[in-house]
Amino acid sequence: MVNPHDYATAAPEIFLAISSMVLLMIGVFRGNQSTKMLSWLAVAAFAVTLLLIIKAPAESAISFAGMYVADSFTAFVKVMVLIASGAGLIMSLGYIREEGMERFEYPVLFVLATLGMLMMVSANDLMSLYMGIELQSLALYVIAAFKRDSLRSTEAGLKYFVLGALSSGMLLYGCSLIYGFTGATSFTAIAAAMQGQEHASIGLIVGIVFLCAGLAFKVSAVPFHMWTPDVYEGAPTPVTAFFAVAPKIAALALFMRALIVPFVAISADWQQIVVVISVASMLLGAFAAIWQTNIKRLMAYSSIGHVGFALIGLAAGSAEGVRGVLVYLAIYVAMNIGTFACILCMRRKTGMVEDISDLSGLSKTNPLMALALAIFMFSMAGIPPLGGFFGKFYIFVAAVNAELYALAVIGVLASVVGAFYYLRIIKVMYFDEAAEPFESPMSVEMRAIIGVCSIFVVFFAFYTAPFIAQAQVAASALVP
Amino acid sequence: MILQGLTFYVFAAIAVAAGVMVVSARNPVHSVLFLILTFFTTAALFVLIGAEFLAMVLVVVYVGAVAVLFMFVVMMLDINFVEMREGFLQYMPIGVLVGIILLVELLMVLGTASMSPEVLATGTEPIPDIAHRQNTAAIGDVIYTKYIYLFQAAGMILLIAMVGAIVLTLRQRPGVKKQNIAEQVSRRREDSVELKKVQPGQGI
Amino acid sequence: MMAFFEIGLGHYLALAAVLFTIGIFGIFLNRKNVIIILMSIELMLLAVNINLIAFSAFMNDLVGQIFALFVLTVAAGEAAIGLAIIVIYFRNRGTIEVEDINLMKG
Amino acid sequence: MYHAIVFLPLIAFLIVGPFGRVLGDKPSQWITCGAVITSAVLSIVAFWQIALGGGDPVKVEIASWIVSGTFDVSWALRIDALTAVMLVVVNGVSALVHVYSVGYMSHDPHKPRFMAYLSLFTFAMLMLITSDNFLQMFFGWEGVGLASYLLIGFWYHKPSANAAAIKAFLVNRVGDFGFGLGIMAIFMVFGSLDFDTVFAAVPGQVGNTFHFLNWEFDIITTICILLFIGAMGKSAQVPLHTWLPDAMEGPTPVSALIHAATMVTAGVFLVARCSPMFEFSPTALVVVTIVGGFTAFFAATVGLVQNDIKRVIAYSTCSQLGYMFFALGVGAYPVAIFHLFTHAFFKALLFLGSGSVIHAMSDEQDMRRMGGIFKYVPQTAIMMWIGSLALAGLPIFAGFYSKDAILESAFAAHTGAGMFAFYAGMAAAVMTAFYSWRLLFMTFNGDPRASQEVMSHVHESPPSMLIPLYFLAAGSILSGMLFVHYFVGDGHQAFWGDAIFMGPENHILEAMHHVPTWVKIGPIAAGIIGIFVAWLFYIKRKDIPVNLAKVHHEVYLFLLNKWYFDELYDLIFVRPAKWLGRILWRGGDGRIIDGYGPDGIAAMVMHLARRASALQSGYLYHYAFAMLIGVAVLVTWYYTTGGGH
Amino acid sequence: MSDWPLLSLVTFLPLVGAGFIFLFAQGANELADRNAKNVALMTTLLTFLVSLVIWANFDNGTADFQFVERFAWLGGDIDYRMGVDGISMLFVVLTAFLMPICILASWTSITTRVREYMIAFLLLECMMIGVFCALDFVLFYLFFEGGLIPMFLIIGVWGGPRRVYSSFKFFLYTLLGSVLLLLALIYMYFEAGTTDIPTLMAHGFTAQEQTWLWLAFFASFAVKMPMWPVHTWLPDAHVEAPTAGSVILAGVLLKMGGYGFLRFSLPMLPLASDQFVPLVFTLSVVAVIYTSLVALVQEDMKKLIAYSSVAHMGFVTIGIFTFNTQGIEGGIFQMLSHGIVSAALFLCVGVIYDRIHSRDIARYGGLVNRMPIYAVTFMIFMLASVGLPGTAGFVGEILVLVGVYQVNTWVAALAALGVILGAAYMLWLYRRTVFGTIDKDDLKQILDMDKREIAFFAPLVVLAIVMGVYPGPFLDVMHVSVDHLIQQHQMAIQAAADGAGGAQVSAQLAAK
Repeated sequence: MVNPHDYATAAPEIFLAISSMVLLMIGVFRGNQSTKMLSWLAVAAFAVTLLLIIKAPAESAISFAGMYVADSFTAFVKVMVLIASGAGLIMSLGYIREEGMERFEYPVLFVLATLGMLMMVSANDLMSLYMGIELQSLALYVIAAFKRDSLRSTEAGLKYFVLGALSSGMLLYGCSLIYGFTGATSFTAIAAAMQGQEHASIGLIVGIVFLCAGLAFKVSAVPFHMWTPDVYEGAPTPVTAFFAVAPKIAALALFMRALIVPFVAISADWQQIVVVISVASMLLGAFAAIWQTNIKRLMAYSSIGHVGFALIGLAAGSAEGVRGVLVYLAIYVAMNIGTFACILCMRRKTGMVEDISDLSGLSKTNPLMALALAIFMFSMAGIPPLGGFFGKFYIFVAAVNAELYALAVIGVLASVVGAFYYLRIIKVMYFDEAAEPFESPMSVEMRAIIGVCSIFVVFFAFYTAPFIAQAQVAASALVP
Repeated sequence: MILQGLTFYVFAAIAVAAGVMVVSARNPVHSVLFLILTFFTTAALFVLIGAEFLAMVLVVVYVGAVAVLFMFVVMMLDINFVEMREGFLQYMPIGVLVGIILLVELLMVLGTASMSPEVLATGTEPIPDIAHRQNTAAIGDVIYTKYIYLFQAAGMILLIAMVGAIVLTLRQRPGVKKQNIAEQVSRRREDSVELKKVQPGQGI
Repeated sequence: MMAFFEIGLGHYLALAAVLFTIGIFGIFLNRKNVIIILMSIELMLLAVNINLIAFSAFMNDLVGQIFALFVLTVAAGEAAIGLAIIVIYFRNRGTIEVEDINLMKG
Repeated sequence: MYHAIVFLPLIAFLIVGPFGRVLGDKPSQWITCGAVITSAVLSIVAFWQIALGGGDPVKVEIASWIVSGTFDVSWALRIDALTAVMLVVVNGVSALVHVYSVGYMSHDPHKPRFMAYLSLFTFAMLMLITSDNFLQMFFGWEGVGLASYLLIGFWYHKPSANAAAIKAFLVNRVGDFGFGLGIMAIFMVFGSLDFDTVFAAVPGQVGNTFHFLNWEFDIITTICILLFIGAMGKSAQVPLHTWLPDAMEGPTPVSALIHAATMVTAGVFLVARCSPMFEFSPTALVVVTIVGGFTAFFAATVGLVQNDIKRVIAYSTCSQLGYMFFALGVGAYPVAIFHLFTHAFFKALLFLGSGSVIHAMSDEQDMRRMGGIFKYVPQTAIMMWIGSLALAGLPIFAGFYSKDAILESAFAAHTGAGMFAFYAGMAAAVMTAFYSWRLLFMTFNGDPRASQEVMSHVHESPPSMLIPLYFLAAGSILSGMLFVHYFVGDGHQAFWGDAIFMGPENHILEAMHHVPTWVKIGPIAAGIIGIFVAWLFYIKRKDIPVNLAKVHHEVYLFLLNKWYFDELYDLIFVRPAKWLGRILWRGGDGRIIDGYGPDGIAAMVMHLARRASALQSGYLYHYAFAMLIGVAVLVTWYYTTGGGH
Repeated sequence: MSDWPLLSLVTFLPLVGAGFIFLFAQGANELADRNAKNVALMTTLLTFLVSLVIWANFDNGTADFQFVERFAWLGGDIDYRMGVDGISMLFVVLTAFLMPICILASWTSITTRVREYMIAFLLLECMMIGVFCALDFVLFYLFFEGGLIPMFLIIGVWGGPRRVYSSFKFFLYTLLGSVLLLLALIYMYFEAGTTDIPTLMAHGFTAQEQTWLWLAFFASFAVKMPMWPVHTWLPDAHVEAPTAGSVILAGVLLKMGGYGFLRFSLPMLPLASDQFVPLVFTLSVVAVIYTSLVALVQEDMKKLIAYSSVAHMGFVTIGIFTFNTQGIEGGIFQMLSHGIVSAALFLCVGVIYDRIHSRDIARYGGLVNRMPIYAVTFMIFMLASVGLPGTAGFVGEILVLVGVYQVNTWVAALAALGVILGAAYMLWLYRRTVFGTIDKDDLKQILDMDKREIAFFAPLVVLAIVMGVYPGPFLDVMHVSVDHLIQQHQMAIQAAADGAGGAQVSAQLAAK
């Protein structure tokens, strides 16, 4: 019943799954000393997977009886996910060694989580959606609590787990209702069932609400965001960095597909949900971050805000909206990886520090790092000509074209409030007196990551066009 | 017909009551036991509706494994049974209110849940006649073929569960000697044998 | 009277809704013990399974049952991970009272 | 030649201004004096050619200035009879003052700067009088204002001088405000600022109205009054006169040049220049008459009681300017210019003479500390007598011709305003004579009231100061009788040419010869009465003024404090402006705009931010509850709205 | 010559300099600092030369955009387009002219982080010139907003004691305005399908659209101008910014608002511009009088000049919204002259600030005794600021007043009142600082301007006077473009009045 060609379409996932098991075996036999090697092997596996994705044929393919889809949209997103995961893993190297959590399961779990994300991205069925999410989430729960002797880390894992399980329950409940009211689980089949319907029945809408609640949790959109600050703060920093990017991309991609593909006919109905959580996320992300002193926590709120912006694109529901989200996410990835790489360099002799005030006078003690961080902050605030601006620009283009003016206005106002706390970090680095310098020199891979990310962000204006074109292709795969 | 209905009501009532007890029992051990009861009654309902295989899985997997695991952890962690603290009732009314609103709304959904013919027609995987093909067999027919993708994914999930549970809880105690195969295999002569020139008359 | 005993889809869905709500109540009204929360989640998943199976039966569609089967599988794995996390948390904190899981806030 | 007249002073300024300190005192003085004297000589030539010789008006285009759409203004020189007269006055007096300054400022460390300023002033004044359009006139207008500001504040270490300089500039700005609005109105109505174009178009606009500040106004009247406001500022007419007495803080040559002979007469010149416009607006002329008449009277009253020698002369100037204005107001433009002409000589003489006195008295200006120095400075005293006689308008002196003519023309106008001006002028004539001789008597006669030390230093001025006095004295005596024929007599048609326009109905120059005899001798009588009273008060019965001041203390104080104009302005303009500024700054900007704007919003954002982070309680059940609420709200939303449809 | 991408060159040349400093002037020693300064000076001078070349090759006879460059950029008809016309060209020159002066003015007063300072300034120059060259709305926005970053750092890093508050206020205030502009921009893109500025000018939005778009534009440009009541960031920013920062802020950044009105509001939204004239006039008049009164009581020199800037910018907005030649040309000229004059005034403050480290007016007095050259220089700019005829300040003011007089005499009269007040506070300032006797001990040792200071003041003095006496070369550049702008504006209004949907528009116009 399953045709061999199906396996070919899923080659990246299959490769990654096998890699994960191979890595696990190596780890089991070589012990914890092999963690570093395993990490690099995992990165290599990501790279190969990435190649497989790029080399795959461009046309859409739905396989495994409608469970799995591969098209240019999934390819675009998966590339981002893999880069984010790879960067996250590389950034972890130094940290896990220093913090005594160098265990070989760490890279393996990274790979498994990434596998889950790829599944999420490629999900074309409520069941594969659920399985993908769980595959990812279970791995993430463990990674969040990976520093098992740290109270904060375990508390983060616990909170993440409990709320994640609750959200899974909600999501499933929604899935069951959708299944019951449309008679199908495959997005394609649901879309066919919805064909010609102007409005959904109330039961289906309740199902969609629950589904959205579950997905909103994964992207940490308000009011399903509550776990985010605590988990970001508590989890080991490289894990937080990883959390802030890869799962978010995957979940947002899934969010888009799960709403747009099956329910395109009733987009007016679900649009309201997205608008509400988008507005709430933007506002909360902007406001709640202001008083934060812990930079990881601040980044949590920042990511909530960013998700709010990205959701504007989803609310638009158009190809432009999806394109906007993709562009936004790509820049978001670069900014966040860069920022977290900087945060990971905030190390003194006494250990890691994560207070914003620890950055005082960084521009004197470490001008290049300060410069990079300033670039990321300005970019996050959406100041041109940095990349962050283009993300926001394309999002707002979509919003205006979809005539979501109020949403756009709230969005820009929230971005101004948000600019405040980004500026505050710059202020601390540039205007304040120098504090004790961080340990130097930074490791080569950190410098490389920071350098690449800042170059990407700074010079985004120069290669925007091909990038946009690619995102356009990807978006049109989702919204014909 | 009546028997069927009666059975449903009885089991459903027990399931709900047991569910309430799960969340309200003071002793976590009791909670686990009530959870098991809920599973059992639900399994019965599954049988009633014709999903025999799932009923069995529920009993075997949930009662047999998950609930026991719960019990095990509850016992192991040796939690003292605390009384409800101050402030518990503070948010109670609004919490209950919101919950009840949600419940009412969910129940209202049921009113619309009459199956329209179109929806019935869209079923992708019709259940074969029970006389013709057993429920278990019917599931078996598709799960390794059509749903192989999900099946494999489920395998990965269980793998993660396993790896995760181990990596979190397994501790190497310093005092305990363990066999390290990798170390044994990689043992080389230089590591263990040291040649020393012994000067005559001095000893080592 | 006969209608009362006529068990339809709605009955199952109602049961599922009640169980689901009980599960939710269990999560946010619980102040005692994280394990209870885990059990509440199990209740919710059970409700979902009831939904799926009821739909499956009344639509005469096997997909629902298969979905439920996977839900069961995943739920088991989830429980394992959850309990593992609770165990290590307990090791660090010496308690799993919900009120005490409050190191990070603001 | 005309370029040279106007630009020689500028060149002198540009050389001496920046490089004066490098050049040294003497070269600076030589350069500036040389330039201005050359210019003066050339002016006389021009006067000879154009005014006396009846030559055609000359126009010299220099360059375009501001071009914007139809707004096209050039730098251009226009020399007609009126300009020629002014050229003689300005360059003549200026040259004399330049020379005088060499002596007067001999002890000052900043001689080059002073000379440069004088040259700058001369240039600006020349730009004003030779302008061919309103904007260039405005340039000169403000330029002389600037030079006046610089020169009043020349002794920058004196706070009072600085204050006076600012005051002069600001009060003039108020006038310029009107002038500026007038210029704009002219442009709007006529589409041009060139004199010829505008004046040619004036008859076409008579009786038309336009929208100004939401009311309909007669165009010509409005423009004229606006221009006149400018003239009031520059020529120190009530109520914009307050700066002139204070301007005496500057060095005395400045007072002579700027605040007596030339700059302050710019207003008169402006009105005369715009006679083609004023002639069509009887209303505006009435305003001019009344303001002029009132100022003549008012300034004379204040002059009665002032003790500062220069202030007395300053008020006298103010008063004389009033005369000129009401002459203009009754349509006797040539008469006004004639008085301007003669006044320039005798007033400059008086100022320079008083400067000589001050110089002699070691920079003492208070007449109460002078007295009895006639024998020490006889030449100066004689010059002062000549000037005063001319001022009082006694026969054969220049003032006699012009002042008489003014009063006669005012009477001859036979209008209400004219009669008012006439009587005010007569009263002022009495007072003028009185305070002039009061000044002379207090300064030169009686017992010395200065300290021994000062008295021991009293000495006659050097030749560089005296020679200009002689020239001016000659002018004070001769300018009247020599030129009366040309200015206001039968020769006036040929003399003025088209420079001054008098409507076909305007026969004032004719009519003034036919006034009753008492009107003709009135001014002389007034002068004699005034002199007599002064003699009585300050030579014969010195107790009378003291008693008068005691008995009519309020009146005395009222006059001494210049009718309380300064206090009034302080009360209604200066203080409220500062008060308002403070309110707007602290209250408006600080409390309201910032308080409710950026700072207020920031505080609100901060407050909300606290609330928002407080939501994050750290408790799992709160988090779960939030999720539940989210779902419940969304579901309820769909139930209540039916999904928005 | 004109085939060269001169505009890109002039825009990005500073960036090259900045990159050069960033890469090569490494190390924290004095040598690196000096090199950075030299490179910055060279770069800015070179940029200025290029801008002069542009001016030399500029054709005064056409209203078309000149030196146009176009490359594909973002796709979707958002391209990299550069071009200048008579309205924008002089601003490019102005910016390039002020920059070397700023660098020189910072030569000794900036002692910390010199390299970063120079880089920030060069970045800022790039952004500012870009604003005036951009012919694509998105590109414009990029430069418009991008300038915030270096300016924020300049105020924040090298500023005074309250620099944090000021820099944040500056940044967030202007950002708040600008984001609404961004939305308007996007809407226009959505409607017109392009962000090409000339195309947008010809697009013709409906009356209702124009109203909203105009308000969004206004939010941005009014803050940038700044107009009352959104001006309060300016005094704070000026007071705290280092001297050169103030110079640029007053000299160029404020002009962006006015330029925005001219480039966008007027031609693209003629109906709304017409409709909102009362609003603009009211705010401008209030600005002129209000801020003049406030300036009267300031104790801080920079604050006083900052408030005077607000008043002067009030003239600019008045002029722009007269829609006649004199008004608009006056507005532009006023911006140029203000760019010279107020920049020079801030430099004047900087000169004594460098010596005494105080901006308190009461702290000074009698400077003329020790600093005659300074006193003269200061006087010239003070007078130019007052709008004395024959100085740069006069031409703009009189043209604006002449222009507005034809439209609304009340506005003209009230604005002219501001001129009186302007004289009051400037003379008062001058008197308190320069005149009088020296009674503070440290002032007795104060030194007059040195050669470097004279060097950068000299061109400013010359310009301030030349622009007043012979403004022809500057005005000639504008004529054709301004006429074109006015024609377009009138045609648009006419078309709206004639058009089928224009019934209510014409009724509105008739009612006025």
